[in-house]
Formats: sequence, C-alpha cells, structure tokens
Amino acid sequence: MTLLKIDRLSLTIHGTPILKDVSLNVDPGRILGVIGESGSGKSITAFSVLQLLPNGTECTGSIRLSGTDILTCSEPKLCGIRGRDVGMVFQEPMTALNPLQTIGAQVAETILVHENVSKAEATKRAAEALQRAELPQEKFPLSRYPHELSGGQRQRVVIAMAIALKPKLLIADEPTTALDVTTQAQILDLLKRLVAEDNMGLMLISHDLAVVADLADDLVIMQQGDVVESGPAQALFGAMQHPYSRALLEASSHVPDRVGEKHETSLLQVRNVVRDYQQHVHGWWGATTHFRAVNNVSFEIQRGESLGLVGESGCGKSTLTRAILGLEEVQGGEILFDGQPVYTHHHANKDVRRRMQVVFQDPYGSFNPRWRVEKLVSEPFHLLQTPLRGQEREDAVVEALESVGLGAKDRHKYIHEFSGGQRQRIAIARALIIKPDLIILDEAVSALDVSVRAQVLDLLADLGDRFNLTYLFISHDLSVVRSITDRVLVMKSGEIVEDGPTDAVFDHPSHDYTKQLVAAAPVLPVGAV
Amino acid sequence: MSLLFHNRSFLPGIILTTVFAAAALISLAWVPYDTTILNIAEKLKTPSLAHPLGTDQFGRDILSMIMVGARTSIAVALVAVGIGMIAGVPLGLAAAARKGGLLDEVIMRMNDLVFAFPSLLIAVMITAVFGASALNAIIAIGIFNIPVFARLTRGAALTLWSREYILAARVAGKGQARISIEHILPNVANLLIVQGTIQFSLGILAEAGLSYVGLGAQPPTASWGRMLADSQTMISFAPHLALFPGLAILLTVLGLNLLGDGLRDLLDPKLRRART
Amino acid sequence: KSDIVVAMQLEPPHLDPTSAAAGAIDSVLYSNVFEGLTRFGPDGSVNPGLAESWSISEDGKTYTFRLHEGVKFHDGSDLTAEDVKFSLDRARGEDSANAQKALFAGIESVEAIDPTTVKVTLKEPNGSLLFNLAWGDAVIVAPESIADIKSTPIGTGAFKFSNWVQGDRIDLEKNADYWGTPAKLDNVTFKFISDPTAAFAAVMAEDVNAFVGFPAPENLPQFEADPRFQVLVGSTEGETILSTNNKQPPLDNPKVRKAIAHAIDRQAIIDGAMFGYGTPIGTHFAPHNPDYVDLTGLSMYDPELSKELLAEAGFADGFSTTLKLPPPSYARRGGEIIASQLRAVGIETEISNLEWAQWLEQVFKGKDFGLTIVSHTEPMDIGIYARPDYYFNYDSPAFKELFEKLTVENDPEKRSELLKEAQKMISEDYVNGYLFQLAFPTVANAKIKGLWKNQPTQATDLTAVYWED
Amino acid sequence: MLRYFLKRLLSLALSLVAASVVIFLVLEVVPGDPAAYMLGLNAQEDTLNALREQLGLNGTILERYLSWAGGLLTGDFGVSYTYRTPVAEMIGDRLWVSLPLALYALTLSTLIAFPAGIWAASRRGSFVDTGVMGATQLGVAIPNFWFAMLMVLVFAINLRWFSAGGFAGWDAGFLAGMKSLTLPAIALALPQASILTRVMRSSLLDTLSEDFIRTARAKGLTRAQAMWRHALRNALIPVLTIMGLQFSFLLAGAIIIENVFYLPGLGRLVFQAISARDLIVVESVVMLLVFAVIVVNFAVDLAYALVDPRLRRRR
Ligand SMILES: Nc1ncnc2c1ncn2[C@@H]1O[C@H](COP(=O)(O)OP(=O)(O)OP(=O)(O)O)[C@@H](O)[C@H]1O
Ligand SMILES: Nc1ncnc2c1ncn2[C@@H]1O[C@H](COP(=O)(O)OP(=O)(O)OP(=O)(O)O)[C@@H](O)[C@H]1O
Ligand SMILES: [Mg+2]
Ligand SMILES: [Mg+2]
Repeated sequence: MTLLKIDRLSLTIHGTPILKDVSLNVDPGRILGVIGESGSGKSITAFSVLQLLPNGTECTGSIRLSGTDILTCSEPKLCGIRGRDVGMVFQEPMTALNPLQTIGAQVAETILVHENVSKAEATKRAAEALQRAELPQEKFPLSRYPHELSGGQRQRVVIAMAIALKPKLLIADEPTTALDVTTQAQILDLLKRLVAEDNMGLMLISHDLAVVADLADDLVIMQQGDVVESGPAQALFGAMQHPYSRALLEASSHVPDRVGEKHETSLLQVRNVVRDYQQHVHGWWGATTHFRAVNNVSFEIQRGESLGLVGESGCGKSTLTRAILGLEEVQGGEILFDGQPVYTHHHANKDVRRRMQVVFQDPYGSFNPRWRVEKLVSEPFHLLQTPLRGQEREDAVVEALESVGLGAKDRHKYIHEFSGGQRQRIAIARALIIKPDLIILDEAVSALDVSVRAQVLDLLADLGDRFNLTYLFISHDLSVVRSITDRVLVMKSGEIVEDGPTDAVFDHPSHDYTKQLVAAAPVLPVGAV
Repeated sequence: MSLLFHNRSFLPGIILTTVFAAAALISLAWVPYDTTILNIAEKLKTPSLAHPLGTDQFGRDILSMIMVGARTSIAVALVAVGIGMIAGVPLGLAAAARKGGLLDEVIMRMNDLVFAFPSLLIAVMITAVFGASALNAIIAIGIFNIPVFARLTRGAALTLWSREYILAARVAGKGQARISIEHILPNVANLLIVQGTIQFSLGILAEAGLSYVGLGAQPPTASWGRMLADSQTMISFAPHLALFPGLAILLTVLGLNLLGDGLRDLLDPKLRRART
Repeated sequence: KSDIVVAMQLEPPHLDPTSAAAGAIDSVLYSNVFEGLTRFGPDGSVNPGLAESWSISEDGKTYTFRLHEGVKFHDGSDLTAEDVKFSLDRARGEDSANAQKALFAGIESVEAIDPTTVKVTLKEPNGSLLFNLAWGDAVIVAPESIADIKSTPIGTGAFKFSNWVQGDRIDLEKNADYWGTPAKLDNVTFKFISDPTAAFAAVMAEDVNAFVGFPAPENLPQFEADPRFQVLVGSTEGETILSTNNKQPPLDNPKVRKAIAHAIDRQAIIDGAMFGYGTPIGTHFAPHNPDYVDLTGLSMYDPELSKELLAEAGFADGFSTTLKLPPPSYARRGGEIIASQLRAVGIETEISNLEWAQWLEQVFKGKDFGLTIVSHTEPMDIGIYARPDYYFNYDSPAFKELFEKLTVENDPEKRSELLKEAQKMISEDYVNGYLFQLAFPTVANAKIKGLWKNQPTQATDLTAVYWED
Repeated sequence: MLRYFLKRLLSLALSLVAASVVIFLVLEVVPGDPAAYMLGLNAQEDTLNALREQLGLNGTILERYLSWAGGLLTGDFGVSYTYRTPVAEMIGDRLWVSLPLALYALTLSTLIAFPAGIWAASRRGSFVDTGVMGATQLGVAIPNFWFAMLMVLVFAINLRWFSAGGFAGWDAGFLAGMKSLTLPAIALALPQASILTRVMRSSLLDTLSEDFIRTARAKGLTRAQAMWRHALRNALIPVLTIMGLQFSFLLAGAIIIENVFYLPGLGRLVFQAISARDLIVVESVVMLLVFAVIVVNFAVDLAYALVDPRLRRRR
C-alpha cells in the first residue's frame, strides 16, 4: 500500500496559486526525489504533508498518509502525526535547532511529546537515536549545545530528532544544500541507510539533479507549482519527455565552449602568502588570539588562463581573494601583479588594483539597494586617475551592460528590479567596466539556479575569449570548476594541497583530500540524455 | 502611495503630527489671543465660543497657550534630536568603520558612560549650572540623544560593513570615510528617520517633564509642561487647565510614535518586498 | 483623640534653631521643644518665657532676668543661669554659626548671678532686646546637648523630640515633666509635603489633620466650603515686595521707580497670584502693626501716569530689565503678572526663574538683577533700608540718620513717630514696589482648636492645641 | 570566564572613576554657596566663613575630590552640609523607599508586560493584538506625572482607596508600606510596562518565525507548546536588556513621581539637595545611581550567560 499519496493537490496562499494539481506517491522503503528550481513549490508541498503552512493557505485535493486524510485532520490529531508518523529534516542546520537547549533535550522532546515515558527513558532513547545518526555518545554527549557542533553534526541532530520514533515517512527538504560536498555525501549516505534499516519512505527534496540522481528510486520534477514529469529514476533519466526536465538536465551538466588561448606570461604571482587574523575576543582590551586563515600559499596565474580554486567552506578562499585584491595586508610573503606588488606602504597599490576586478557570490547583497544600475556599474571608475565623465561615462556603462546581455535602458533601474541571474550579469558588467586583466569570481554562480548558472557560465566563457580575460574562479562545486577552468588549485585549511590541469587533478587525484572531494561530489548518471 | 494610506499607524500618526506641527507654525503668525497679556478678570473660564478651551488662572486663552506650547515643545525636541543626530551619527559611522579599534572602544565606552547617568538628574544639574531655559533643556535632552544615535548607527553600519557591496566599493578603491558616506549613510537613513521620530516623541515628553519641574522654557513663553505644573493644584475645580495640555502632550507623542511605526513598516524593504 | 498630624511645606535641614536660617526649624521646634527667655504670643506680643520676670536698669543697659524654678531639660538636667549664659555667649561668639547673630550684637556681657538669675549688659541701650530674645535663634540650649543637637534636640518645651524620618516626618511626644501648663496632645507628627498638589491631596484625603502655611491659595475656597475643614487665614511678617536694584540704571532714577510703582495693579496681583489672599501694602511694614501707615495711595495703579513719568524720565519708548524670581509661587505667579503689567506701559522684563541658591548667589549676594520679587518675613525689618550694602542698594543718608535715632530711642510715643516717618520715607523714595503682606493660610480639621492663626514668627505652637469632641 | 570577568570588572571600575570625575566637576561649577543657602538673608560674612570652614568647603578642588572619592571607596560618603548627618545613612534610609518602589514597579510592569506581550504575539493581527498594541501606544505617550495626577484625583481624592501620597514606613507593616507605594508604582510602571510589552511581543514574533520553531512544530509540538518551550526563553534576551535599562531608569526616573507622591526617596532627596546646594549629597546619590546602572547592566550581561549557553562558552 502506498505510504503517502498526494492527489491533485492545489494550494493558494492569500489567493495566490502556489501549487496546481500536484500528485505524487511515496512507498515504504523507497526514496522519492523531488526536483525543481527555486520557487517551484517543493517546500510548500513538503509542508502541506505536515500541514505547517503559512497563514492564509487553502488546500484542495487530498493528501493521504497510510490512508488517513491529512487535510481533514483536526489540529490535535495532526500534532500526533507530526514527529511520530512523519519526520522532517530542513535545509538550514545552523538555525533549525533551539540554541538554548541541549541536543539531548531536543531529541528527547520528540519522544516525550508523543509517548508517555519517563524522562530517563526518553533520554536513553534519544542517545540511541543520536547513535544511529552517527553521533556517538562518547564524542557527542547529550549535554552538548547546538553551537558546539558543526553544520553537518547539527544536521545529524535534526535527523536523529526526525527518526527518533521511527516514523513511516521522512521528509528531507534540501537537507544538504548548506553543507560541504564531503559532508553532503555522508549525510546522504546516512539517510539512505536509515531508510533501508527502518523501511521508511523518504521524500528527498533538492534543486540539485545530481544529488537526487544518486539516491532516488523515483523522481518528481516540479516547475512553478506543477509536476511536469514523474516516474522511476532510472527510466526517467534515460528518457525525459518534458522540455523543462530536459533543459534542467542539460543545464546541470552544461560545459561552456571556450577557445582558451593562453599566453605563457605570468600575470599574478602569489609567493608564500600568510594571512593571520587577530581576533579581539572581548572588545579592545580583551585577549587577542591569532588564527592563520592562509598559510604559506604560492601559485601563479598565466595571462589568459582560467584558474580554479576549490576547497571546503572556511578553508581560506575568500581570504586569499581579499589579499590578492590588496584589501587586506598579508602577514608574510608577497603578491605581485605583472611584477608589481599589490600592496605597498600599508595601502593598496592603485596602479595594479585597477587591473583586477571581482564578482561576488550573493547576487542580492553585492549591490547598494539605493543606487541605480548606472551608478553601481560605474563605481570602479573611482580607481582611475581621471574618471570618465558625462557622455563618455554613460557610453562605457551602456557598453558594459550590453556586453553582458542587458539593455542600455536597464541602467536607470534599481537593483531590486532584476532577477538573480540578471544581477550577476550586472556584477560582471561592473567588473568589466574598467577593462581589467584579471577577474576574480568568488562563488559567482553558487547561488544561481542551474539553468541561470549555465547561462552565466556561457557568458563568462564568451567574455573571457572576447576580451582576453584571466579568471581566478573560486567555487566549492567541482563540476562547475571542471567546466570552466584550465588549471585548478585544491585548498584545505589555508594551504594548497594539490594543483595541476583541471582534468588531470579531477580524474587522477593524488592528495587524499582531493580524492575525498572528488569521490563525494555527486554526479549525474552517465548516459543521461 | 496607496500604501501610505493603508498603513494602520501611518495615517493617524501623520494626521496628529501635522495638526500639532500646523498649530506650532500658525502660532508664529497668529494666535487667537496674545498669551503674554494677562487678564485676571477673565480667569478660569470654562470652554466657550470665545475661548474654545477655556482660560487659565491668569485669564489667558488656553488654545493660544497650547499653540505656542506646541512651538516650544517641537522646537526643543527637534533641535535636541538634531544635536543627537549631528553628533551621534558620525560617531557611530566612525566607530563602525574602525570596529574593534581604539576609536570604536573609546566612542562606545563614552556612550555607555552617558547612558549610565540618570538623564533627568543631569538635566537638573545642567540647568543648575546654567540656569533654566529652553536652550539648556535642548542641551540636556540633546546630550542623551547622542549615544542613542551613535549606537543605532554603529549597529546598523556594522551589519552593512559585512555586505558584499561594501566589499565591491573597497575593490573600487574607496576609503572608509567615503564608503561610510556613500554607502552606509543612505542605507541607515531609514532607520535614523524612524528612530528620529521616536526620539522626537521622547524629546517632547522630556521637555514636558523638564518644564514641569520648572527647568524648561521660561515664562512668558508658554510650554505644555509648565501649564501642567501651574494647573495641577487647580485640577479639582478647573480640570480643563490640566486636561488640555496633558492631552496635547499625549496626542503629539502618540502621533509621533504612530508615525515612527508607520514609517518603519513603509521604509522596511523586507516588508515592502513582501507586499509587492 | 490626642494625636495630631500637622503638615508643612518645608522640612528642617537639621534641628538646631540656633545655627541656621531655615524657618522650618522654628516651625517645628519653636515653643514646642525649645524656649527662650521671652516668647512671642499668637498676636506677636512679647511675653515671659523661661524668664519669669526681668528688671531693666535706669540707663537701659542692664537687664536682669529671673528664671522659672524647677525647669528641666528633656534629658532630665535642670535649667540654670549657666545654661542661659552659655546659650547667649554661643550665639554671639566669634565662631558662631547663628544666622541672626546681629540680634546679639549689642550685648556686652552675660553673667549668671545665681542659678536662677541672669544679668545681660548692653553696650548701648536697645529698645528691642526683649523682642530679640524671643526669636527662635535665641532659645536656650544645654551645653551637654550641643554635640548632637542637630539630630537630637533637647529643650525645655512642652513636647519632647522623639523621632525623625528624614524626608518624611518628625515625631514629638508630650513632655510629662513640663514646668508650665502641660500640652493637651500626647503625640504630634510633623509631615513635610513641599508639592502644592500633594498638599491639597493630602488634606483632602485627610492624610494630615492640619496643614500650616498651605501653599496653594487657589484651593482654600474649596476647603472653606467643605464642612470637614476650617481655614484660618492669618497674617505674617512677610512684606512681599518687588525689590528693585536702586543702583542699576535706569532703575536708579526715582521717576522710573515711581513709574513702575504706578504700573502695578496690586489687586490684580493679589487676585491672580494669591487668589485674593493678602493685604495690599504701600510700604515695608506689617499692616497689623499698630504703627502701620497706609501708604498705598502713593502708588495707585495708574498706567497713564506711569507712561507719563517714563516719558519725563526719558524712557518714552520704555526699556528692558531683568526680573529674577525665586521658587515660591507668590514670586513665580506674581512675576508673570507684573511682567505683563509692566509690558503694558512699555517696560520689557526678561523673566528667569531661579532656585533659592541661585537667587541668593545672583540677586542677594551678587546684586546682579533689575527686579525681583521676594517676601521679607523677618519681623520688624525696616532696618534693612539703613544698610546701603543690602541687595536693593538703597543708600539714603537721611534714612540712616532716622534709623539711628530710632535705635537708641526708648520712648514708645517717639518710637512710633519715627517708625511712621521711616515708612513714609521709603515709600516716597519708591525704593521698591510694595505689593502685599503675605497671608498665612492654615487648613485644619474642623474639630481642632487652639491653632495659631497669625505668624508673628515662624512657629507652629501646638502647646495649646486640642481636639474638640 | 574568570579572566573575562576580571576584565569586565576593570572596565567597570574605570567607568566609575570617569563618572566620579565628571560628576564632581559638573557640581564644582554649579553656582551657589551651600553656606549662604543655609544661613539665609541676614547672614554675616564671618558667620559664612566659619560655616564654610566647618563644612570643609575651603580646600582646593583636588583635595576635595580626593577626600570625597577616597571616602566613597571606604564607604564613607561624607556628612551632608544641610542635614549634618552622614550621607551614607541618609542614602540608606531613602533607599528603603526607592528600591522597593523600583522593584515594585518593575514587578508590576513585568507582570503586565509578559502576559500582554505573549498574548498579543500569539494572536498576531487579531483584535486582541490591535487592542494591546493600541493600549501600549497610549501607555508610552502618557506623561507619567500627568497620569499620576489623574490617579491621585481619582483614587485618593475621589474614591479614597489610597492615601494621596507619603510613605507609611515599613514599621507600619509590610502591607501598609506596599499600599503607600502602590499608586506611585503604577504611575512608574505604566510606561515601562508598555515598552516592555512591545519589546516582548516583537521579540516573540521574531523568535516564532525562526527555523527552530518550525522544527519543534514538525516534532509534533502544538503551537502553544512551541511557544512556551522554545520561543519564550529565546525571546527573553532583548527583553532582559530592556529590563536592565529600565531598572536604572526606575531608580532615577522616580524623581518626579516621588515629588508628586511626596515619598521620602532618593529622587526627592537629590532634588532637594541640588536646590539646597548640598553638593556632597548630590554627588554621592548621582554616583550611587551611576554605580547602580553600571552594576545592573553588568548583571544583565551575566544573566545573558545564564539564559544563553552560546555566551557561556565564548567567555
Ligand atoms: N509564507 C509564504 N507566503 C506567501 N507565499 C509563499 C510563502 N512561502 C512560499 N511562498 C511562495 O510559494 C512558492 C513556492 O515556494 P517554495 O518555498 O515551496 O519553493 P521551493 O521550491 O522550495 O524553492 P527553494 O528551492 O528556493 O526552497 C514561491 O513562489 C514562494 O514565493
Ligand atoms: N575578518 C575575519 N576575522 C577573523 N577570522 C576570519 C575573518 N574572515 C575570515 N575568517 C576566518 O578565516 C577562515 C577562512 O575564511 P574564508 O572566508 O576565506 O573561507 P572560504 O574558503 O571563503 O569559505 P566559504 O566557502 O564559506 O566562503 C575561516 O575560518 C574564517 O572563520
Ligand atoms: Mg524550499
Ligand atoms: Mg568565501
């Protein structure tokens, strides 16, 4: 019998239609992958199973859990179902736990809410659940607080909480999006194991095709509140029908065309760079501690080359970027751009600074919301000794916008009038406007949906060829790095552990860490489309 | 625009504020009766057509007194908020730009110190030194506005400093001062406006409190607090004397607070995005 | 009922009447706890106190006082002539902190003849010695009590000090061993309520049985109309005047001062500031005094005349000056009214409200003022006009001469003549604007009898007070 | 933790020294002579001098500062100029009125604000919420001395439920004492309660929209359970800050209220002392209040650590 059966579910929030005739099934012991771009209604579908919906929501259709109609259940009955019959794991492990309670108490609470057992008994079972979620008591006692755990560990606590009562159905809403690839792989393995052990049904939501492809038995592909395609995973990957699904798949494995002619002259030299952070623990007269974020890093970038930099979160990638840009002074080593130091006399060297630009990760946070595009894009002119004025300036802005595929009239708009992908184009236009030699892209596509990401990558490849740009491309996503770089550096805890041509490094990793990374990276099944 | 009128706080807030601001402005040019002329024979009249709010113990027209009092209150509170902003905002910006540095520490400790002083007492001491006057009331209220704005600005600026667009500006070679002015200030402006209206309303209350204890504007300048102080012994037989200035304070402060709340909602991009 | 709660506005800073000017000390302790050789009666007359009788030598320089027998201090020790000598010598001594040291200036020596006889020798004859000795600053204290007198006053009165909760109240209890007529009440509580609104509320809510010196005259009609209460409106020694800086131009011009005097509508001030309570005066003298001359006619309200006078003095367009006001409501309210009246004749005044300390510093000591309003509550204080360094800067040789004559004159007839002449002189010189004699309102429960109505000195003499059944 | 504690203590001490210098200097320039004030209109110059000598007013600024500050350290606050009693004793007496009053008001405002804030937050957007928020708007806008006046008019003069003011004293019994503090405490508590209600509500609303509340609900907790077990403690942190600020405000802000109700508290003491130029009393009371503010804020910081385990370790 089907465990969860959603039939023609339609949903509106304050009258706005969000879901349209969504139907899907989850069977015990099987994993249903739900895929779709941001805003396609994946989370809302998940929440509607638990009926934890925003105010003003109206549902029609039916949701049946082991035959019970969820939509007609009373609130107390729903409370009985939540946590006991259906467990849920959320995307953001950093905020999903109450910071003021121990993990033990939070896991035990699931048990206490549903079963009339003593506290001691509940605690004992909480310890077991954590054990199953691979948080052994010896290392992670129940008395830990969430802030004493890493993101992956917190996600395990959330999982332990969700499986403590061995629910029939587990819903995981993008459980690994916020995590590193290696951690992601571990968590996904854990989920798979638990499903198999308890014969649970798992609804796994993700925007990443590759993640789901590895794991799911069945697939549902959603677009703007609609299920556009569904069926067993194997079959589906082989023969996608709906154009949207095909586009999604294509974009996920997109490799931009690049000519990539590289000169044999060195543009940027980084030699033995050390960056220490001094941390004032408690205000100005508090104790200071030192933290070495970048440790003795050396490498070179050739003119016209596209160099990748990969590594886990916190390994020092952004710190290195800031050092190269001359925004912060380094504590050791030197950085030369075209033979000149980027940092002299405690100040950035403006002569070389104007030959480098950067594109940041967050398309929403990297623009002043109160400025018009024109002013935003022309900000780097500040670096020039004689900034362009008047018509010349306007022409330059228009040219930059047009080169990233936007129109001249877009320059009068504000940033909130653009989508994420368009914003990232504007960021690139801003980087291009003073015609730099080197552009640093710090996770420049990580926040974008796959299809948009593919477009931006194409654009970057195209611009690189047209203007003979040199890229330093930073990302944690190996497949992206692989598709756009010639050479790659692998960074771990502030040090470069491996470098070499991209394909060589990824196909035949030599350092243990690189091997781990490559193994953990989810891949689409070969032969898909 | 229609947003403005659908906001539950903004509309009553702006109406009340406008009424009192208008009363203050009109009083510059015209009042029903000259409040510096006493007419003992007409004293303690209850509201009538000639005197819509009645007359006080010296036979002055209470409506006129309230209009002039509005001017006093608004002027004192406005200038005090101005002082707080002019001194506090740059301090806050500077502290945020040098977070963790000596400057930041000094500014913040000084702020803490000012906060630690009981404000009314300091006002009393200031007026004991320089004598009671509207100017000294302004100074006394203004001083306590400085740390409010400094803290607020610093807090808001700190979150902005970690934004990527600030990084982008730094990549464009801009210095801390320039970034503070070009990027930080406009983005904390909303917050400052909202806090400004709140401080404004607190300023009106503070002015009323100070002139109630006799430390605000001196006679013959009318002030609401002094009207209350003067009339409180008569509250049992001439309640209108205390009622109207009390209501004037209440409504003005209420109006400003509502306006502040309304502005907060309207200016908050998060909420605005949610609505559109 | 033998307990009473009496409220007053000011709390004594401490409890030694002989080392501070604070009238509040006398208001609580005078006659109740402390007594002098002579004492004031409710009508201002000087009566025997601890001195049963006295004789004056022919030349008027030697006074011999005979003390009552069997007078005991509250600590049980006997009152002797030595105590009297100690008290008077302490008050006039080199390092004395007595606020009215001038009262004792004329004393040459004090001798204890025997335990109950004291001889006081003067440098010059002084017609007002007996009057001076009745002041609260001249009460008799015991040498052994001096150390703690500021917190534990030990006197000879009909009540004993029992407790002081600072900021709130002082309790007295009946002195069972009193030498004279014993008090009718067993316990007395003085409560201190400075705020006029609070005062009204306290009386209205019957938290207090009596309020002496009720601070809000506007509330008196309500009390009068309420059968629960009686209102006694008495007179004080407080001449309320518009003090004028006689040296500051243009106020140094008598015509200008006369113009000011005619610009002022006394009745409007009494009505507006005091709600009708107060007696108009035209000179610096208490109207209830038999020697008082009504000179209000010299400064009738006549704004036209005032304007003319100003024009004559060369100020046809008026001028501006300062008006510095101390805290009492007669001054603050009166100030506003006077400012408005002066404005009507073209004189602009810049009002500043001062605390007492500031007033003393700026006006009284610094003489930095044009006009001010203050009530001079000391009894028989016309002598201040003979002091050229006094804050209103009146320097008149004629008046000084007159006053010297008065000081040495012992004959009542002649004294009376001289006093009348003195009153006329200052009134005709328009030294100050003479406004009104401060009224002294007491609100009390209708059943309380024996309260003083007038305030010949600052005192709340409760020795004869009782509850009527 | 200990190291942190000591550092905080040091900075606290520095603040206090700075405060004492500021207070002393401000009062140094206050015009007006305490001796002149005490001796009144007929005082003579030699009498004044004798008194000034007795009061120790004739030393240099530095001498006087050091003797005052030194005294404070040893708990000797000096002797009041006017009252001639040890300042420490006077403050001690007054504290027995001011402190209970502040605590009473704080308790009242907490008792009002917590339920009201929680109620409004849990019925967000409803009639209840609108009503509570409207009431708090009024509560914030009412000048508290005016409100006190109205209360006296109604409850003391007309209804005669309470006395119009004054303090019965703790000797008269706990209840009598509390009764005389009731109206003043209400007058003080009203604006505070309004502010606290608003803070409580918005803080709760913020916390209720946090992810971990959703987690709790997914576990099967009801809305109310999630609120009580998870939201409330988290929402408490900003509320604590405000309460810390309020307490010091209550101690000092009672000046006007103490006057309206003629309570023998610290506020009225310092008010009288300023006008009597009893500077040593003013200095000591202000210093005490500043000390109280700094210490209360310090305590609030420590309270955070109790509520929030994240702070416990970071320190
Ligand atoms: N509380 C809410 N009120 C109104 N609309 C909402 C609310 N939450 C979500 N929506 C809308 O519902 C739609 C679907 O949202 P949902 O969160 O399910 O998307 P998603 O597929 O999970 O996207 P993502 O990958 O970004 O998490 C979106 O258009 C979103 O704007
Ligand atoms: N201003 C700073 N002060 C102290 N430590 C810092 C600072 N900025 C970064 N760090 C620390 O330096 C390390 C490297 O940070 P960095 O931002 O370079 O990492 P990253 O590789 O870019 O990570 P991510 O992929 O999450 O962006 C981290 O441990 C971080 O906590
Ligand atoms: Mg989602
Ligand atoms: Mg980074």
